[in-house]
This record gives sequence, C-alpha cells and structure tokens, in this order.
Amino acid sequence: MSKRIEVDNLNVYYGDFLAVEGVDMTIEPRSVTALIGPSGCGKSTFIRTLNRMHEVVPGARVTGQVLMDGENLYAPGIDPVDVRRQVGMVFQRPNPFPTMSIKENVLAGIRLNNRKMSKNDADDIAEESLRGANLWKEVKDRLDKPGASLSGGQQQRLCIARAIAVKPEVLLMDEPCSALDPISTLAIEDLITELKNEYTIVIVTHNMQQASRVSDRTAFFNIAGSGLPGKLIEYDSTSVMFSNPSQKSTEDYVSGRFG
Amino acid sequence: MSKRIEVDNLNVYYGDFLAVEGVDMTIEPRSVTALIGPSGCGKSTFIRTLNRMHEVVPGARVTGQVLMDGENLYAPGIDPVDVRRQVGMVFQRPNPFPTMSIKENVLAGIRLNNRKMSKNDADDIAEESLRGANLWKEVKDRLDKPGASLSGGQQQRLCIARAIAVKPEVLLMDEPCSALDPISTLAIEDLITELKNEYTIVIVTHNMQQASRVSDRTAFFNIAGSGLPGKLIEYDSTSVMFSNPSQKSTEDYVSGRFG
Amino acid sequence: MRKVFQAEMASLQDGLIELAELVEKSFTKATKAFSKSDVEMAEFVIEADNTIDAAAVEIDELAIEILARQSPVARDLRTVVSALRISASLERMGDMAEHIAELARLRYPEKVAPKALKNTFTRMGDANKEIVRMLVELLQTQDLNIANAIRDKDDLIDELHVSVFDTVLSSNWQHSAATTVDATLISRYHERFADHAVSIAKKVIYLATGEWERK
Amino acid sequence: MRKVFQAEMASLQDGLIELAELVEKSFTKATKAFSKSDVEMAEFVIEADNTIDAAAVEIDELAIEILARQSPVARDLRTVVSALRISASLERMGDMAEHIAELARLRYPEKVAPKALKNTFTRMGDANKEIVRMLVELLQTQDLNIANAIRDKDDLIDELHVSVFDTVLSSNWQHSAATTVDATLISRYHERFADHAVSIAKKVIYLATGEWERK
Amino acid sequence: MNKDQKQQDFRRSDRIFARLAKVAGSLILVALAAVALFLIFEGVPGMLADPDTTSIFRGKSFWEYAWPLVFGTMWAAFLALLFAVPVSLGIALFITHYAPRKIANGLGYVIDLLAAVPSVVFGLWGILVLAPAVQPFYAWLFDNLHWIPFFAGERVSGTGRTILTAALVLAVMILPIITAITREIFLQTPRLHEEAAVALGATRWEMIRMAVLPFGRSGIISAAMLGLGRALGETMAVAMVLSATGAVTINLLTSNNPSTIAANIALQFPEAYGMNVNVLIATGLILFIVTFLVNAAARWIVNRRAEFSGAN
Amino acid sequence: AANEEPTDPEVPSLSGTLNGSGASSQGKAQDAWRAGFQTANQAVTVNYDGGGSGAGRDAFAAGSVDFAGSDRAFKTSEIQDKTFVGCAADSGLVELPLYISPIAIAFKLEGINSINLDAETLAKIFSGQVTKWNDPAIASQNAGVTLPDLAITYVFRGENSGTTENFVDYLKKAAPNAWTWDVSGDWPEELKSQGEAASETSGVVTAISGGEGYIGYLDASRAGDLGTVALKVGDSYTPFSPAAAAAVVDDSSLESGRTSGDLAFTINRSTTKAGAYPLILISYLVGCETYVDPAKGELVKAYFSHMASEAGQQAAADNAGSAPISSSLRAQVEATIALIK
Amino acid sequence: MTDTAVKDTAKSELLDIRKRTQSSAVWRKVKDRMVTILVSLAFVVAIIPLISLTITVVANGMERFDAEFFTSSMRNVVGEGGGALHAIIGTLQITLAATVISVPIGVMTAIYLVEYGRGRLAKAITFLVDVMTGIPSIVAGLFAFALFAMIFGPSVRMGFMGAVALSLLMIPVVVRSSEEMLRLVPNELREASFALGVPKWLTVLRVVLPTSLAGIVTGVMLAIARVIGETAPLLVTAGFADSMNYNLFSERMNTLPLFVYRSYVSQGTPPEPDISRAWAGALTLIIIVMLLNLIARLVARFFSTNKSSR
Ligand SMILES: Nc1ncnc2c1ncn2[C@@H]1O[C@H](COP(=O)(O)OP(=O)(O)OP(=O)(O)O)[C@@H](O)[C@H]1O
Ligand SMILES: Nc1ncnc2c1ncn2[C@@H]1O[C@H](COP(=O)(O)OP(=O)(O)OP(=O)(O)O)[C@@H](O)[C@H]1O
Ligand SMILES: [Mg+2]
Ligand SMILES: [Mg+2]
Ligand SMILES: O=P([O-])([O-])[O-]
Repeated sequence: MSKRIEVDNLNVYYGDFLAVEGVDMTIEPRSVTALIGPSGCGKSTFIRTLNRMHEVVPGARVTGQVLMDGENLYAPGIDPVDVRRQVGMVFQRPNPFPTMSIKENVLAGIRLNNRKMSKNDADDIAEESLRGANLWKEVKDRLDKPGASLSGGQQQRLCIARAIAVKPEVLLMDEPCSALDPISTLAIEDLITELKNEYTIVIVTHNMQQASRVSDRTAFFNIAGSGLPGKLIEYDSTSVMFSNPSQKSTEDYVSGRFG
Repeated sequence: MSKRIEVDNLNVYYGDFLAVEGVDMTIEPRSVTALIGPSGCGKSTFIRTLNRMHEVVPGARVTGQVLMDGENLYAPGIDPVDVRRQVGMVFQRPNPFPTMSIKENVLAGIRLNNRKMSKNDADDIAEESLRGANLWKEVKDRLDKPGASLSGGQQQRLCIARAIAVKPEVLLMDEPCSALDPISTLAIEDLITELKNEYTIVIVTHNMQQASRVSDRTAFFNIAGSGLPGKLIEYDSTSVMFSNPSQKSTEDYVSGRFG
Repeated sequence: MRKVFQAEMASLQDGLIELAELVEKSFTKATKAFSKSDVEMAEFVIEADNTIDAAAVEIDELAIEILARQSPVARDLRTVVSALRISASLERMGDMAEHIAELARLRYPEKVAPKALKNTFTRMGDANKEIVRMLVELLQTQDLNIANAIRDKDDLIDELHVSVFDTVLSSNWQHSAATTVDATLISRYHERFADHAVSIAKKVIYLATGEWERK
Repeated sequence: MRKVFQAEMASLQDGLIELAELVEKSFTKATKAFSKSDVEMAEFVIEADNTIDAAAVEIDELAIEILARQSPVARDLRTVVSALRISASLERMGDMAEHIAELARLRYPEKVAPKALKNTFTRMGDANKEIVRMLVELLQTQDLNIANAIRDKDDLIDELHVSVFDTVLSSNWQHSAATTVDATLISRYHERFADHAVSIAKKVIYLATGEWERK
Repeated sequence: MNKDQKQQDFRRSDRIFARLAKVAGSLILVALAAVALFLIFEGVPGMLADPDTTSIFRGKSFWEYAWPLVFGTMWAAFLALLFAVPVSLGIALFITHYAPRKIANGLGYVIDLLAAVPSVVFGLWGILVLAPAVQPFYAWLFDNLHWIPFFAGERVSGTGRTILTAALVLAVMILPIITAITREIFLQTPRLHEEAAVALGATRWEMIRMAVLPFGRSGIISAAMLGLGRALGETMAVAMVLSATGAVTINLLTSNNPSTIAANIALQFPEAYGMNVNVLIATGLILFIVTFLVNAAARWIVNRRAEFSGAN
Repeated sequence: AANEEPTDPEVPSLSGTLNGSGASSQGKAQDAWRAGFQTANQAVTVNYDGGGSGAGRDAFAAGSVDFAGSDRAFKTSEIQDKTFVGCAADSGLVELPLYISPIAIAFKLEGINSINLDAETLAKIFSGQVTKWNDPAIASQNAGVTLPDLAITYVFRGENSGTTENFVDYLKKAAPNAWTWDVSGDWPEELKSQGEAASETSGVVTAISGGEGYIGYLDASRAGDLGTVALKVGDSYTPFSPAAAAAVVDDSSLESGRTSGDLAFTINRSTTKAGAYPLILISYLVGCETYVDPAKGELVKAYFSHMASEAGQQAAADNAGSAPISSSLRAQVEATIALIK
Repeated sequence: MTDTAVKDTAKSELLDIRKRTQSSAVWRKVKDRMVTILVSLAFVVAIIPLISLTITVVANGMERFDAEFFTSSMRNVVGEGGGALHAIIGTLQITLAATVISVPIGVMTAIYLVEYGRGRLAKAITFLVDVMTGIPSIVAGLFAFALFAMIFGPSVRMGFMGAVALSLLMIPVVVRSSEEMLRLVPNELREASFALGVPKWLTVLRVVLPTSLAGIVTGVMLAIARVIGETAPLLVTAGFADSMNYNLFSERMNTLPLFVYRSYVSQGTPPEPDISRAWAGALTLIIIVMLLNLIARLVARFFSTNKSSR
C-alpha cells in the first residue's frame, strides 16, 4: 500500500504561467518526504500534480512525467478520478463534510462513489480507518455526531481517516497542521510517523521544525523572483538538509537567514 | 511612550462563564511579554482585557484591576475608546481596511480624532509610522495602492504601522504571525524587537519558538479542563521559562510533552 | 507527544549508558592488565578504545541531529547538551584506560608499579572501578546521591594521588626515572579518570536542576 | 532576518575569541613564570584561571540559551555546538596554563626545568604560544589553513614530548625524582595544551564542513 | 472490467450532468431572448403605430406617450430608493450592530415578514391607511414649504394619493429586500476588520463607517439594485395608490402625477385592444431596456473600484 | 368546496363550460346571473373574466371566449372588419342591453347628502371651470344648502373605462357648449392635471371618500354613503334610481343599420322626460347568432335567457344595483335570444 | 535647545493635541450617540408600517376568517358567504408548479454558473439573470400568454400558464440565491471530494448541494414569497374563476391575490361581504407566506444543525 513516485522533468503551468519548472525527484515508499520553501515557490502546485488535482484549476496543465511504480499518471487514457483514489490528499484546513456524521465522513470516499457496502463492512472500514488515524478511541462513542463537532486537530485526523479509508497508495498533505494549535499539531505529527509504515507520504509544510521532525527526506523549492517559476533546489535526507545542506540558499532558508 | 501594566487579581467572564481566573502579573515597559498556553486557555481573552476589547463581546465582563502606570483601566469614568487609543492592538490575521489605500490605512486611527490634518502632517505621520513598522522602503512608491495588494507579511506590518500611528503606549498582538509564512514571520519578529525600544509589547503566540525568540518574559496559561477557567501558571523571564521552568506543566508544554 | 523525539531521547540516554559500560569494561581490563602486566589484555583495551571513540561520536551525532531536528528545550535540551559533554568525558575516560593499558604494554614484561605503590595503585584502581560502576548507575537512575558518592570517591582518589607524589618524592624513593615517570603518569591517569567522572556527575546534576556548573 | 539571533551568534563567537585571548595571555604568563620561576606571575596566572573559567561558563550559558531560544540549525547549530566544545577545550587549556604556573610556584625558588630540558621546554612553550596565537586567529577567521598549521605545530610538540621522555629515561638522566616528576608533568601539560588546541581546530573544521570529527 | 465499466459510466454521467447544467443556464438565455423577442415583435409595431388611428395615443406620438411613463417610473423608483436605502441600512445596522443579539434574530424575521406581504395588500394598505394618514402632513408641507419645487403645485392632494405616497409604499415593499441582503452582508463583515477599527479607538459609529459600510458597499449597491428592480416593475400597488394623470412633474404633493410603465400597463391592458396592446407592450420593452441599463450601470459601479472592494 | 356539492342531482340539465369576458361593470351582475344559472344547471360552469370591455370584445372576436360583456356595442365598422372566430361564417352578432346601470355623481362634503346640478354646471365642474363649491353656479341651484368655500377636486378614472365614456357622452350631449371634448373611454388629456385619477370604481370610491370636496362619477351601486347629485332633467332635478335609468332606455332608440339581433341603443342623454335619469351605462352581452359549436350556442342561449329573465334582472338589481329592463325591452331581447343557435 | 526645553515643547505640543483631541472626543461621542438614535429610529420607522399593515389586515381580515371561508369557493355565491378555497388551492397549485419549474432550472443554472460556467456564456447568464429580476410581472404574464396562445390558440387559459409566467419571475431569484449559497460552499470541500476520487457530478450532487441546501431552501422560499402575491401576470394567464379547479392544465384557475384584488375592485351591493372577503384573503395569503417562511427557517435550521457546532 505504498508506492515509489518518480517525477521526471515536470513543468507545471497555470495557463501560460510556468509555476514550477523542471522537477526531477524520486519519492521513496514508506517514508515521509517534506516539501519546504518560501511562499509562492510552488509547493502546493507541485504536490497537487501528484494526484492530478492540479488540473481542477482551469487552464492548468503539466508537461513531463509522474511515474507511480513506473506508470505515468499523465499518460493518455489514465483517468484522473482513478489517480485520486490511489493518491489521497489532506488539506491545510480540516474540511470534514459538514452535512455528514463522523462515520459518514470516513466512508465518504466509498459512499460518494455510489458503491454499495453492507453495514458490517461499513462499520469495519470506519473503525479501521479511524484507528489508523488514531482517532477511534476519541470518537467511537459518537460516530453519529457531525464531523464538524470535533476539535480542529480531531477534524484533521478525521480527514486523514477519510483519506485512508479508500486505501490509497500515497498520502499527500498540504500544510496539514498550519491551522492547528501546537498540541494538535504534535498529535498529527505522531500520526504521520505511524502512517509512514504503510504509506508513501508527501507533506508540504511552512514549519521548518515540523519538516525536520517528521520527514525522512526534505525537498527545498525556491523561486528567483515573482513571475519566475519555482524550482527544486535541493533534495536530500532531512538530517543533511537541516545540518549540512549543500546549497547556500537551502542553508539560508532553513536557518531563517532568507530574504 | 511605554507603560508598566499591573494586572491585579483579574477574573474575566463571558456572561456567567469564568474564562480566566485570578491573574496577577506585572508587565514591564519596553519589553516583550509573551503569552503561551494550550488552545482555549484564555490567552486571547486575557490580552483583550488589556485594552478593554473584551467588552466588545456581548455579556463579557471583568473583575479585578488592570493598572497602567497606576491608573485602573476599569475604573468608572474611564472611556474604553480612550483606553484603546493608548493600547494598540494587532490581530492574528492581517486586517488592513480593504477599501482604503496603504496611506489611508496608516492614518485611519488618527483621522478619527483629527479629521482636518494638513496634507503635510498626514504625510509625515504616514512616513514615520511606516518607517517604524519597517515597511516604508517597500511601499513608499505605492502609498495609494489598496492595502490588500500587499503580501501577508507586509499587510501585517501595515497593521502594525496603523496601530503605532496613533502613538499608543502599549502594543498588544494576538498571534500576529500565525497566518504568515516563515519569512514574513521573521520580518515581524525583527520588527517586534525593534519596537520594544519604544513600546510595551504583549504578544500571544502558539509558536513556542517564537515566544522564546522574541520575548523577554513569558507567561504560561493553562486550563485544567474544558469549562474550567484558564489560569496563569508561571510567569518568568523567557530564558528561565525555556530552560528551567519551575512548574512541571510549563516544562511539559514548552517541550511538547503535553496532552 | 513527539514519540519519535521521545525515542531519540531514550536512545541518546541508552547510548550514554552503553558508552559508560564500555568504559567500565575497558577500565577494569586496563587495571587488570596494569596490575597483572597482561599485555594481551592491554592490547584488547587499546583496541577497545576505538569502539569507545566511535560510540562517543555516534552519541554526538545523535545529539546534534536531535538539536537540529527536534529543537529541544528545557530538560530535553539539558539532556542533549549534557549528553554532548558526558560523551566527551566518557571518551576521555576511555582514553585514560587506554593510556594505562599502553603503559602496561610499554613496560611489559616488567610490572609498572613498584612495590611501594602497588597497594596505592590497586586502591586507586578499585576506587575508579567503583566510580565508573557508579557512573553507569548514575546515568541510568540520575540519582543525585550517586553523584555525591562519586565526588566522595574522587576525594579518595585525590588523596591517593597526593600520596603517590609523597611516596615518589620521599627520600626513600629509589626507583629509576622510568619508574618515577610511570608512577607519575599512572597516578595522574587515575586522578584524571576520577576527575572526568566527577565532571559527568556535575552534568547530571545540571541536568536535574538546570543549574549550569559554576566551578 | 533574526537580528537578535545574529547578534547572539556574533557575541558567542566574540566570547570564544575573548576566551582564547585570555588563555593566550595566561599561557604566555605561565611559560614566563615557569622559565623565570617568577612566583608572582605564577600567582597571577592561577588567579586568572577563575576569569577564564567564568568566561567559559558564560559562553556555555549563552550557547545553551541560544539553543533553547533560537533553535539554530545547520551552520548555526554547528557553531553553537562547536562553541560548547571549544569553550570546554579552552577552559582546559587555561587549566594547563594554571597547572604549569602551579608547578612553578610549588618549586619556587628553584627552577623546575633541569638544564638538559630547558631548551626543550622553551621550544615547547614557544610552540604552544604560537599555537594559542594561531587559535585566536583561527577563531576570528575560521581559515582552515590555520587549523592545519596548528596540527603541524602539535606534531612538533608531540615530538618534543617524546624527546622529553627520551631525555628522562636516558641513562644520563641524574636528576631527582621530583625533577623527573616535574619534567614529566610539564611536558604532559604542554602536550595536552597542544592537543586541546588541535581538538579546537577540528571543531572549526567541523564547523566549516559539517563533518563531525571521526578520529 | 466491472471497474472500467463504472469509470465509463461515471465519465458519461459527468458529461451529462455538465450538459444539463449548461442547458439550464442556456434555458434562461433562451427564455430571456424569447421575452425580448416577444417584446420586440409585439412592441415595435406599437412604437411605430399611427398616432391618429391608435386610440391610446390620443393624438400624441409614441414617444410623447411613453416619456411621462418612463419619467414616472424612474422618478417613483428613485424616490422609493431614496427612502428605502437609508432606512434599510439603518435597520440592517440596528439588527447587526445595535440590537441585543437575542432579539436581533426576531427582529430580522419581523422585517422579513414585510417581504411576504403581497403587493395587492400593499396597495390596499397604501390607499386605505397610508394615504389618509400622510395627507395632513402633505397639507402642512404644501402650506409651509411651498417654495420648494418638490412641494409646489397647484393644489395639495386631498386624499394623499400622490407619487410621494406611491414611493413610500414602494419603499416599504422593497425595504425588506434591501434589508435582508444588507443585513446578511453586514453580518459577513470580517470580525477582524471591525475589531481593527475598535482597537484603533473608534466609536461604534466610526467602526461602522470604517469597516462595515466600506465592506458592504458593493453588496449595498446590489441590494439597492434588486430593490430598484422590484420598484421599477411593481404594478398593482402603484396602480391602486397613485393618482396618475400623466404629468411630467417633480411636484410630490399634488394629484397631478406621472404614471409608471408597469402600473400603466396593468391599468390599461384590460381595456386595450388592437394596436393599443402593442403600444403597451412597447412600453414594456422600454421598461425592460431601462432595467437592463440600470443593472449594467450597477455592475459597472460595483466593478469600478473592485481593486478596493471588501471582497478580498 | 362545500358550496359546490350537488344539491339536487336528479334535475336533468345542461352541462359544459361557458366562458365570457369583458366589462368589469357588469361583473357583479354576472356573479348573480352565474350563481342562478349554475344552481339551476349544476353541470354547467360559467366563467366571466371582468377584465374590461375592450379585452372582452377582442377575446370574443378571437374566439377565446363564448360571449363578451361590453360597455358599448361593436361598431358596425368593427363588425364588418373583424372575423369572429367562434361564430359561423355567415352568422351575425347578438348584442343585448342586459345590464343597465345608473352612473352616480358622488361627492364628499361634510353634512351634505345631496345637491342639485344641471349638466352645464356638471360639465364646468369636471372641466375645471367651476372650482369652488360655493360658486354661484352651484349655489344658485341649491338654495338652502350651505356650500363651503372649498376647492372642488374631481376624480376621474385613470384607465380607459366604459363608465367614463358614458359620463363624457352624457356631458357632451346634455351640455355641448360647456363640454367640448371628444367622447372616449379615456378622460380628456387636457383635463387630467386638474383632477385626481383613480383606478377602477373602487379607487374612485376611496378617493372621494378620502378627500373633502371631492367629486366623481361612478357606478351608482357603489355610491354608498357618499353624497350624490340629482341631475336636472327637464325642469326638475332627478336623483339616480334603477327606475329612472330604465326609463331612459325606454326613451331611447335602437341604432340604425344593424342586424336584427343587434340591439345597440343610442341613449337619449338629453331626454327631458320627467323621472328619467339619462346618465346611465348600458352594458351589452355579445354572442353569435350561430356558433361554430352548437353545444356552445345552446349554452349561451340558455344563459342569456337566464340573464334576461325577470328573476335574472332582479338578481342583478339586488346584487349589482342595476336597473331591471322593462318588460317591453325584455320581449325584444327574448326574441333576439331565440335567434341563437 | 537644551534637553529639557525639547521635552517641554514636546509636552506642550502633547497637551495641545490632548486638548484638541478632547474637544473632538466629545463631538465623536455625541455623533456616536446620534447615530445610535438614528439607527434605532430607522428601525422604528420600518416597524410602523409593518404594525399598521398587520393591524389593518388582521382587524379587517378576522371578520371572514371562518370555516366557511376555507371550505367554500365563490361558485354561486352572491352577497354574503362564500370562501376562498378555490383560490387557496389555485395559489398552492400554481405556486407549486412554478416552483417545480423554476427550482430545477434555477438550481441547475446556479450550479452551472458556480461549478462549470466560465467565459462568455456564464457572464451573459449572470448579467441576464440580473436583468430578469427586473422584468415587470405583467410582461411575464403577457409573454406566457403569447407563448401559449401560439400553441393552444387565444382562448387558452390554464393554471399552468400562470405557473410558467411566475417561473419567469422566480427563476432569477432562485438562481441568485442559490448561486450565492453555492459560492459559500468552501472550495475545500469540493477539493476534499475530488481528492477522494469522486467524480465532479457526484461531488456537486452529494457534497456541494447538501451543504448549501439550507441556504437554497431559504432562497427558494423567498422566491416563492416574491411571486405568490402576484396578480397581474395571473390575470392574463390563469384567468379568473369562482369554481374549484384542480386541474392545472385546463381552464381558469383562481388564485388568492386575484381573489383579493377582484373582491376589492368589484364590489356588490352591499359591498361589505366583498370587502371582508378581500381582507380575509389578504390575511390568508400573508399567513401562507408566513408559514412557508417558517418552514424555510425550520428546514434551514434542520439542515444546519450539523454545521452549527462549528
Ligand atoms: N489558481 C492559480 N492560478 C494562477 N496562478 C496560480 C494559481 N495558484 C497558484 N498560482 C501561482 O503559482 C505559484 C505557486 O503557487 P503555490 O500556491 O503552489 O505556492 P506555495 O509554495 O504553495 O505557496 P504557499 O507557501 O504560500 O502556499 C505562485 O506564483 C502563485 O501565484
Ligand atoms: N465570545 C465568547 N463567548 C463565550 N466564551 C468564549 C468566547 N470567546 C472565548 N470563549 C471561551 O473562553 C475560553 C478562552 O478562550 P480564548 O479564545 O481566550 O483562548 P485562547 O487561549 O486564545 O485559545 P486559542 O489559542 O485557541 O486562540 C475558552 O473556553 C473559550 O471557549
Ligand atoms: Mg501552498
Ligand atoms: Mg486566541
Ligand atoms: O366597467 P368599467 O369599464 O367602467 O371598468
């Protein structure tokens, strides 16, 4: 349930605007890869190309390849809807479906696709996913309460449960903790380290400490100026990136000497 | 232009709900005091009592005293509008008035009392405040552009300029960087260290690193359980709080061992 | 609650204890090599120092990685900083064991210690063995009583050290310059060994209290 | 851009340089006291060690505060960790100077060094003075060439140290046990002094390259 | 295979759904185009009708016939807006920023009720209650402020059935619409902006002026436009209340008032036959165009300072 | 609905729906007629849109209704030009004066219930030449009534209206010197600015009741508590009454040049017959002589008969205040109805 | 200048400012108070007509607000008695039909604008919807009539035609309110759904719509309130009738507003029964709209309970 992703000379456009240029990168399975970089350097843009969410934006397109275990996600005939089932995503702000209960939220990925499920199966999947997201204990007595009744951190874990309920191979997270308080943040970080035993995880974060804490490898993106494309500057193991990066700009960035 | 604040057995209520209980605390002039603590412990509630913004919430009230250089802000006959001019405030998300230009934003507070300002005076004050907020260089050529056209970090500095334009004695900041990217955050932090030469600064932050970086003294608030009031647990110099706090819960909190 | 961090902190502590145990083993062997003039054992000790050095470097690297990745504060930070210091001290204690073993090897097959000092050196060795044993325990338990006990033992060692000089400088000292040199050095090694142990004990106290050593 | 942090980092560096200068002064005086058997100067050096110790503790405290409050990473972290290590080494170098002065005072009014070794000790002292001077420069400039130069000087000191043993253990050594002990110790102090300097140089190399010392 | 089948189904469904949505949208275009065509086909002959044979013209040309109506329509709607907008803003502010939270919701509901009152009832109320009630006041204005052109005229209406009354009824009718929208918009004012103003030491009013009103500006305009739309198109209430003599005058207090297009159509249509029907439809076409222009103008105003709008 | 339950299901009767449209003036009378007719023929539904005469005539011509109510008869030119879709190709029209109603001149003056006016003065009042209640022209005819020094405001129908047309027709014929404007359903344009416009009879009632010194013309049944004018006919003043209205019709003659089914009257407005009240409105019922659909013809025939019957006329009088037609006229009408098929 | 001198001038300047500030502070407070009064006054001003209207309608309407009124039509009623059942049924049917027509079209259009629409077509629709809100209701009626007359001939009258006319008036309101509500659905929810591999149409149907349902329902209710009181367009389409008619697709059908208008306009002798029927009809109409409004609010609350704890 985790795959290697190879990104091959990827250029990402919004219309004519080249937002991210020439990314080559191999993301290892069962590991956490952190994407860091200054605002606007294209981290979100890049991570959204990994499950073809990028093309939800009108006029957005991509050149190059993203290979998941060798298969190009952007090959003709590949249905983005299919890709997104294999590559789950968790967003910056916890976004449980407000009209659904906790349980329905977890099962949303399956139910919304009109798949029929026996009640037993549904219960099992819900429990399994909530356990996986480390939330089962806290919510098992109120599965029918609205998802929005949970605290921010719990909501975010609910979103993770929802994402893993469809059994993806890869889990993308775009600043999953930036809307959370430090205690919830740590809970999510702990969860991430647990999840990496099963999933390939890619996480965008603005919090350098977080990147350094949770990730195995870190990719630093940067942008030379506004209007110019973001580029992958350095990609290495997190310890190296935070103790002895090879690029000056990486070092400047991680040590807060940027700008 | 900076005052000592003494808080004396302050209880803060929302209607009948006691949100913060029995705070005693002396905030030194020309220093940065950081308030930290878990979500919901009453940091925001407390900081808002210092400029009587608390009472903007219907049903909110306060017992105890807040003395600014000996004068009780909550004494009868004190006009909260006056208090707020002396105690400026900067909020979590940058909130320049979207319909005003950069310059108008800076002057917004002054215009209230001094409708007919000569253009020269206005220009001077705008420049001075923007310089004070470290923003002059970046915006001097586009003072007539809307405030919302700036980047997040610039907007936050604009808000600071707006706050200091009315020449307050004290500057309160409630999580001023939590909506900003790390580079902007560092810019604000630098600004705070500069401002403390002139102002008494109180800042709420969820970012422990930030508290430890910018503040001279740190106050740790905590809450025993939901529905219970938040309390001031420990208040000491920041180095002590982050290297050798006297309370176990402080230590647990600052070292992320909480919860 | 930062499980990874907790694990890393634990392995830092474990590393220190392991290192201390290595030093203990090395030192015990070194004293044996010294007293028995056992060159093989001496060789073994000298070999083992590389392991100790490597272990110390490993601890340092872990500590620095923790500093870089986990930004510890308060007690955690003290633990990491102390670990950096303690590893250095332990490494030097290992060096002292090595030096003792080297001397034993150098003088082989002769015994290094002259009769007059044999007893003293045995006592010093025993005291230091006791110290390093206590050290392991101290690192495990962080019991400040042990730290004090270490200081007491150090005082004994200092006394013995002085007595060695007294013996050497006394008029009835008739041994060769080489013996004098050896006795001086051995005694000094023991004294340094105990001294390092004390400095470790101080680090542990700092760790517990947050008071940085003021000598 | 974290101006406070930059300032703190700068003052950390400055503190180290200052400390190194203190050590330089102390050591220069100590060698003078030793060679001239100047008891006042010796007293002065012994006094000065307290200052050095205090300065070292201050650097440690600053380093720890920086670690606690600024969570430095990468080069900054290396700088702080190095500072912790370098201050310890400098403090020990100060101790060595003190030990030398103490010996000078202990033997006063006699000279400690026998004729045969006087030259050697002078050379050792000069080399170490050169080393500590270079050290100051190294901390200021972080020029790796200087680090290498220090290593070279250390090799010289090691040679001299061995030559001292050779002299003492040679058949024409006729001095008292006390002299033997003193010569042994003095030589060892010089050797240790240089050794600490080398370890500082290594820290500076680590600082520059990020490669943690593997001995 | 099953999965593929499902994928295919989904893809087809996606296309179908998108197309359905587009069709619905286009249906509006078609409907409106049809209305426009209908108005043009039926109306243009009316515009070109021979004044001599078309009884409704009574010897005038089409434009002479239509102009007072256009004027009356605009004038009544303008007056209604003039009354309704400030009051609506006041109510919206009252509910959102002045009234105690607990009763604010109830108050909102009460105002919403006004929106539910059918225009016939407004007409009845206007003619039976409002007009007699305001007549003495009109008489007073007429006697004392005669020199102001608005209050001038030959004779004050004895029944109060003047354009001012009609405008008042219209104002009451559009009040809830404007109030409901501005209220929602005021509620959406970011708390942050309000607090920013308060923290600068602004009084409540100053806070409203600094944060609430500028934020709601485009919304207020939209709300006013919706209200205006209703005012322009309102038939029954105006028809019942107004003494419409077809004059082009700004006197507010006399029985001599312009009619409005919508009311005129409603009144004349039953007795209209032949070409007269086309003439009335032609005036409908003009109303349609006026609405079109007013909306375009509103959009333009809203977008003009979009850079400074509160929407970001 | 409760009132629609069949009360006597055994009575065999007609069935079907009959739609009519036209003058609002006869709306209330239609209510009464329909009620009677539908009660007698429970399977029949008669609808009447009182949208207005013009609309009714157009609808009838277009065949969208089966009969029309109109405050005037079709002009002969119209009959010639139009094709009547519902009527058979060679069919003539049936036009019956079944609704005769006096038009009252009502006014509001504190404490005055009735005044006397001649047509001349009335014309001057409604053309803004006499503007005060105590104008000698009025006072001279009303000895003993204290008329206030109050401005006269006249109320007219803002929309095209048969009532207006009849009123103006009366003024034009009875006071040709004072009234120089054309006869039309629309109030003369030049006179609008001096009066007050009101829509529908109800509006006129409300306006007059609301304004002291107001005067207006309206269907007499709606005059209610308002003061009314007795018109000078011959040498005496006649207040309106159904009988007085019917009297005028009897004094009037049929228009010439029409088919036998087409009973269009020229009202003798300038009658001097005592007890006649020439300010009346005749509203016609219009149908085909031969319907394309004979079933319709049968229904129309039955319905028209019901209207013309004594009972029907009385019901209208009771409910709408109209004047029952005289028996001589009824005879004429019945003969005409017989033509319908 | 010496140091103290500088300080002194600074101080005096400060005092000056303080003084100026003080006088302006008083003025500011006065102004604040004045606005408070004005705003409260605005509210009172708005309440007056409402109260007056309510009192008028209730006082006049109560007289005939009886059982017969709700169980009888006006068939064969002359003078006293009779009721508005036929009009109530007609109003409900026609309004329901109009709702059934406008809601799918309106909501789908809103979906098109929010979820799919880009470029020219969407812009055109947005603008035209604005224009459509300004169509005079009578024009809508005439249009519907012309449309049906083209197909069924000029004699056609049916409730459904009225419903079509009302739809023309309703659709823009439905589109507008639904559009606003759909826009309020955070994009995050859509993206969350896409990210779960849910196709767009299901996302719209099962995430976006349910989330905004409460708002849409409220909007629809407002739209209904807007058209349920229309008179003019119904007169030319659904016509006028006294009798019950349950069939939307044939013959005339009465509605409440028309009932009220007719009762008022065409009074018999004596006029009182008509007048009181008119008022009772008005009261009924208001109550119906109120009930709908209430239902809307309840529905809104019901669907938003899940969200309330946010
Ligand atoms: N929908 C869009 N249309 C056009 N340009 C876009 C869009 N979204 C982002 N961009 C541009 O693409 C570039 C990269 O943006 P992106 O959001 O990926 O940056 P980021 O690294 O995620 O920034 P942040 O840290 O602020 O989230 C920026 O220049 C941005 O302005
Ligand atoms: N307007 C309000 N009415 C009632 N209770 C409130 C209100 N605002 C906050 N509270 C309660 O007061 C307590 C303190 O809240 P406060 O917002 O001050 O916490 P905080 O420390 O700022 O939390 P955070 O870190 O999440 O901003 C909480 O229990 C909260 O639920
Ligand atoms: Mg992003
Ligand atoms: Mg807060
Ligand atoms: O019946 P009227 O034509 O006067 O409305």
